[in-house]
Amino acid sequence: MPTSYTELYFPVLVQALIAMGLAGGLLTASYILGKRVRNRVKDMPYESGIVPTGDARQRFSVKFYLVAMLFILFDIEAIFLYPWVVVYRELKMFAFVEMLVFVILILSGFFYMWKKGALDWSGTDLSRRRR
Amino acid sequence: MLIDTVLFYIFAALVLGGGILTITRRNAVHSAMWLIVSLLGVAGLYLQQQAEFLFAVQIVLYVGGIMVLFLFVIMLVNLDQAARERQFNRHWFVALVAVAAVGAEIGYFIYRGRTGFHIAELGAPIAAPHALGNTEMLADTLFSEYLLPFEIASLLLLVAVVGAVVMAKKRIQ
Amino acid sequence: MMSAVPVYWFLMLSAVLFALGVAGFLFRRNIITVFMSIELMLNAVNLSFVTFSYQLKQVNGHLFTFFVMVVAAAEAAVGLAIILTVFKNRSTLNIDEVNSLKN
Amino acid sequence: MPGNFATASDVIRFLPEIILAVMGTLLMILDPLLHRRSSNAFGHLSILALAGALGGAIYAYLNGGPAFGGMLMVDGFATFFGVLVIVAGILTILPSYRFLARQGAETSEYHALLLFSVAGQCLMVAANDLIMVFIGLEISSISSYILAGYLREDKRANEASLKYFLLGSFATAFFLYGVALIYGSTGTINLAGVNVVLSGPGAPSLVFVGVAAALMFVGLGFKVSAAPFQVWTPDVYQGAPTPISAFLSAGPKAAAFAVFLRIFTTAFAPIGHGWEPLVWASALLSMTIGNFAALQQSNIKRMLAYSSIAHAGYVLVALTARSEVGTAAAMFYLAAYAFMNIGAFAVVSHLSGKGERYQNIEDFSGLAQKQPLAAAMFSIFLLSLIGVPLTGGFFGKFYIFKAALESHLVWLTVLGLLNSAVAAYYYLRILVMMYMREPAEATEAVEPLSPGLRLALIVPAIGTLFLGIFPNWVLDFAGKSSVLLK
Amino acid sequence: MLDLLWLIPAAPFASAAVLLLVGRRMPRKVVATLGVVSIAVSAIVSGLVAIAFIGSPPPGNAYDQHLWTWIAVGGFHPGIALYLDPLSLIMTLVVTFVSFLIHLYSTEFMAGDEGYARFFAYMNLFVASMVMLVLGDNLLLLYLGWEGVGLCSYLLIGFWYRDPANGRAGQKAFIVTRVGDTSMAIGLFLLFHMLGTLNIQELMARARADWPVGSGLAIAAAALLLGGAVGKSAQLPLQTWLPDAMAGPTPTSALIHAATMVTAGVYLIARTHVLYEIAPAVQLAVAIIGAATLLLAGFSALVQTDIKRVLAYSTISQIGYMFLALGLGAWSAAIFHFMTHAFFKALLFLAAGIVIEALHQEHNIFHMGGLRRELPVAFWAFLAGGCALAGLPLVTAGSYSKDWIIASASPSPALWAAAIAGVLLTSLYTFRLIFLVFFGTARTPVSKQPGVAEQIPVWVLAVLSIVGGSERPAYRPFMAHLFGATPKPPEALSTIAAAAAFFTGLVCAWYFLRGDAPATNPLARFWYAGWGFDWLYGRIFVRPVEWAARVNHNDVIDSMYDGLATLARFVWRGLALTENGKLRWYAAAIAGGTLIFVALVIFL
Repeated sequence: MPTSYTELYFPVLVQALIAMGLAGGLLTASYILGKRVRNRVKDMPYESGIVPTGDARQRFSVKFYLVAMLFILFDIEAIFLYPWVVVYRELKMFAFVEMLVFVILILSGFFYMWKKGALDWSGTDLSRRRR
Repeated sequence: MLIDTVLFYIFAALVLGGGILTITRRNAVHSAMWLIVSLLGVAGLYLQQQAEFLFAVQIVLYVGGIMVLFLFVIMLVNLDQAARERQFNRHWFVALVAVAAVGAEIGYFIYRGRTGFHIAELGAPIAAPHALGNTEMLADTLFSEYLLPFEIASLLLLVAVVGAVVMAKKRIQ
Repeated sequence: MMSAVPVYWFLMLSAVLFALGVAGFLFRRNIITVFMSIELMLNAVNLSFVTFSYQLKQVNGHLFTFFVMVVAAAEAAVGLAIILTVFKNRSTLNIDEVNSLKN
Repeated sequence: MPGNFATASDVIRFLPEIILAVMGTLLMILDPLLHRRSSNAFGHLSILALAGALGGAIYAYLNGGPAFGGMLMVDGFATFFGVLVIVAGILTILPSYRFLARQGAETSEYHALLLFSVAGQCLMVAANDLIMVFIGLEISSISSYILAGYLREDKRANEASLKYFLLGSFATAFFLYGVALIYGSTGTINLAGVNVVLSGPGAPSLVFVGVAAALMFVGLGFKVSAAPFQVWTPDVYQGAPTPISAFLSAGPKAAAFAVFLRIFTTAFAPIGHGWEPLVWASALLSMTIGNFAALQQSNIKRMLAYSSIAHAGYVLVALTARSEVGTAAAMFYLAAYAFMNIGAFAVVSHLSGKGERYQNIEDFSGLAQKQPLAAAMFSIFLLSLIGVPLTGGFFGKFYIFKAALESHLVWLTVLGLLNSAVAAYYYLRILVMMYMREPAEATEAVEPLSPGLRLALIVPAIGTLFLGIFPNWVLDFAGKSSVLLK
Repeated sequence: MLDLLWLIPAAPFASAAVLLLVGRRMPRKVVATLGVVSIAVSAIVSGLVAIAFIGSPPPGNAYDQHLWTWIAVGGFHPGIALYLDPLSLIMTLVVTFVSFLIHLYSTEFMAGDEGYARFFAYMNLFVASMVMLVLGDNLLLLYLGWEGVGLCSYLLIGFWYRDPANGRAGQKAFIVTRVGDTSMAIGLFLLFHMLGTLNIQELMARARADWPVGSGLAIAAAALLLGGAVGKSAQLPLQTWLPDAMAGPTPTSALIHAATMVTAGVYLIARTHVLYEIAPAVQLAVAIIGAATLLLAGFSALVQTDIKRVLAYSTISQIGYMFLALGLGAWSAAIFHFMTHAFFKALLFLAAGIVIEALHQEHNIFHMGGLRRELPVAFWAFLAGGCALAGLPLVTAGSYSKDWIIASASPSPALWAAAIAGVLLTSLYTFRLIFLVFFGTARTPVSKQPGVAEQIPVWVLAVLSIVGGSERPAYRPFMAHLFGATPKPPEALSTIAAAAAFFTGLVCAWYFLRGDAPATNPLARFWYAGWGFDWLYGRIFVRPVEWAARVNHNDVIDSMYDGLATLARFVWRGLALTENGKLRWYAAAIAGGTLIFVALVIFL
């Protein structure tokens, strides 16, 4: 039985350190060993070998952003669910109602985004279709 | 005990190094990467102070959520242009002095007031066994005392959703 | 069970991190990096909270930190959306070029 | 045990926030489902929601007391400010109908965000725990950030939103640092708890709590635009849609002041002598900077922003008094200020035209000839802002300076009076424009007063005059509530 | 009958509100009727009230009408209440009556003006505020009236806004009086704070009971109130706004800037005379300010070329007399002079208005002349008013009131001499004006004769200017009760000296100040040739006068206000720099502010 937090999580730490060390080591190695060429072509975005045309800004689409937003939404919900699970056995109905209210609110946010066309990748968003 | 101290130094180095590099790297992507390093360091310090739930949240929400959002945005805007820009303002020196003053002030103050932190006997001690961690206690408190903030947090998220959509969606004519 | 590391080291670290955030805010040009500096500041605050909470043997500080994180997420979502809009309208993220409102 | 944390009475005391949140969510969901033709319906709905919240707030007051295990405190103070922010919300919506239609903007999200923002402010004013203060503040602020940039094609609005957001988050970080220090030194974030620890034996050193108070002052001072944290105000007020500028100057400001008063006069009361110099200095700075910067300002929204800074200074004078009379004076003043300032902004919004072209003081030339009603109402607001007797502004100032004198702040009073003398100059300039100039381009092009706008002008005018002629009722209530605060 | 008191401010106020809101759409006849009738109601009611008051004086010789309680919080409950005693009765009577005449006059004078309704609205509002100022029983109402008259004055000076100079004059008036107002507001707060009540009568009673003679608080309060009075009444050093205020329409000048508003300062000091009695130093200052102002303004009036500016300086000078009287403790004399001055100065302005109107808005007295036959109404009115102003002994009201003041000054030789010199100056500039305008050759043709609405007020005022002084025997005991001390009876020496000064001035004016070439006149040539009197005169008299006039006319004090404005602009520019739109600077300001705040806490 470990006696302190440090001991408890020591294995985790070791693993994390190994992972980081490995990644860092590899990167450093490639940095040291690899040849560094800096020119325009090298700095260009890689588009499957095709020469990029136009300004990067033209490919700008906020849908990516909205999806990331959705991700955050559910991320937070998941995080709240974790402690909820811990106490659910104790609180039963009460906790259920609490979480229900929370989830309904979160879901209405999701519904809103969905209806606003955040998940619509067909090229036209809802608002346009409606017009 | 020694290992605690050593770990503290390691994490502190991560936090500070990451922080410094965040605010000094030219490239926004690099800045974000170093910010992640710094956040991980902070997460480590959380763990060291028995806040494993926060440790998880820090990694899942902060690193995995917020920083992803940052990186998305950096990718969406014109990276080349952003990278080419001179990152520092001419007045950086003034700012640096001001910041050093703030730091010195806060540092001095904490140093002076360090004895002030030992009136700790007010709160209920964390009596939970180590193995359990304090997540259960935290959950208990969250769903009783902090019930209202918890529910209200969903409202906050709604605001964020509406706000992000309003700002980011295309204009309907 | 008390950590061997004195409390105020944590607090000092937090203070320095906060100062770093302020510094970043004050002399970065890229709006996104400026925003990242705010995240540094928030993390400094969180670190203080956790330290105090540990010290006081309470979970209130942890919960506060937790809510700070949730709020930070909401703030980031909205803030980055605002930054995107600014970028769309002005094609720049240089903080010094966003100064059309003035005396 | 769970029963202790969400009883029926808790829910009743939380009624206004529930109504606002539910209606806001409803508006949000309805948006994609309804047709654009019904854009006015959203306005009606949100006024309905606010009216419901108003009723809810009063009902909650009648069943007042602490809620949710001491997270909230529904007392006279909370109700006073709750009603104030709700009314500010209604008065913001009234001129928004025409404004949004003219700018061709969507209405549903606007109103949803407004409702959320008001809900956040209601939380702030009732909060009895720093975490509720923080979350309420953030709900209110994040909605405000968006609302400030709601016209997202407009570069000025973008910029206002960005500045407000970045600086707001910056200031919030300071506030949080202050909260952390309070937590560290007292072991609690409950306001009553903090008070107990600070006034009990073995209280932490003044330096420690003082620094925490100073840092929290930064965050709150930012929200109420008190110097030296006022820098954002003119830019944001100028760039934001005019009804939103009105809202910012009334709702969030009043709510932040409510928090200010509650924290500093309850939790931090035992260390009053420690923070008094800060508030003193900030009050003086705000008044001076606000009034002098407004003197030559030609953009009316900026001018009103500076005036808003100056008025924050006056309220801080009341806070410096550190007495119940001072608190009551601040409450009364904020109520009067909400009316007169929203009214003034409503006139500005009426005149500004499409794309908010007309924002200069010269654009008001000859308004009295074209629309005597608008000009007359604007005059009432301006006279009240000056502090001419028979208007709410006069009594507000009078009470504040009375309270300051009772606390022996003679110098601050004298300087405040000198300041309000300076202020009269720039308000009167607008009066001169309206009554002593020939109509100009803007006034020639001004559209007829819509019913909503008419209401948006007349209601605040009646409010302003009511507070000036029959201040008794409100003062009474404020006086009683300021005692309950303890 | 006394119950009707509230109607005196209410009638003009209601009329003003109606005119402001819908006046634009009303026909002129209705506007004029409304404007004049409302004031007539006030005047009649104040007449009735006066009869009732004098006929059966209420207990304590004062009547308090409580309308409603304004606020009641924590043992503090000022009401909207009117207070009538001999002082406010006299003021109210004069204000409403003179206002009525001037309103009547304005119906014709302003007939061609497009802002007809606006004009009457402002004027009515002014009367309502002035009456409120006079009748208010507490400091709040007094302050309400004080601000109200200031606002109306400001609006009316800038009434003809097409000319930007007029707007500037209005702003100047506003700024300069604001300096005084602020001082007064601080004074009122001080009184309220120290004595704990807003009721003026109670305040005075408590001041007398609590403060010993010469106590610092009394001196401070009295001095601060004096600041307000000096600003409103255009006394040294805040006198510069009044001549510029002549940019407003002439009825405005007559009503606000001659007869009523500018004497509000006199009223304020008379109302709070208890304070000055326990602060003798300040009372002396009042006398000195009065004496200095009456001389300085008299000199200035001598060299003015604009007819209204002559009268404006004359007003300053006459209010200087009132201040002198106040400073000497001759409260009744000051109020008496206020009354007679209201009559004759209003008369002079109205007559000047007729002249200006007749000569196509000509203001320069050197372009006038010979109007004696062309405009007989104006001439006789001017003669009556001028004689009263200069104090033609035994006949005119002005001489009675002025003699009283001079007699009160006799204990102090310097002030007495100043008062006598003032009479000489007054006589000089008055007759210079009359001779230049009405005698000699006509330089501008007369295009319009006054109509009935203009003539009636002029005749009524002319009669009052002559016989108004005979009320003194009745007036004195009436006021004596109020102020306690009985004033000195007129002395032979003062009367004779004043009379001598008057005639000297008259003669000198005839010989030296009648034209631009005094040498053409035989007596002057004789003096010049034979006795070198002209040289002497030039040395002793003209040069100093010219110097004083020049110094004052070049606006030494005025430039001080310009300096203030420049300072404000400078501060503004500095502040504008901080709002440079750069987010970084804003953040730096916030961080810097935090730094300073935290430092304050740590190191303080």
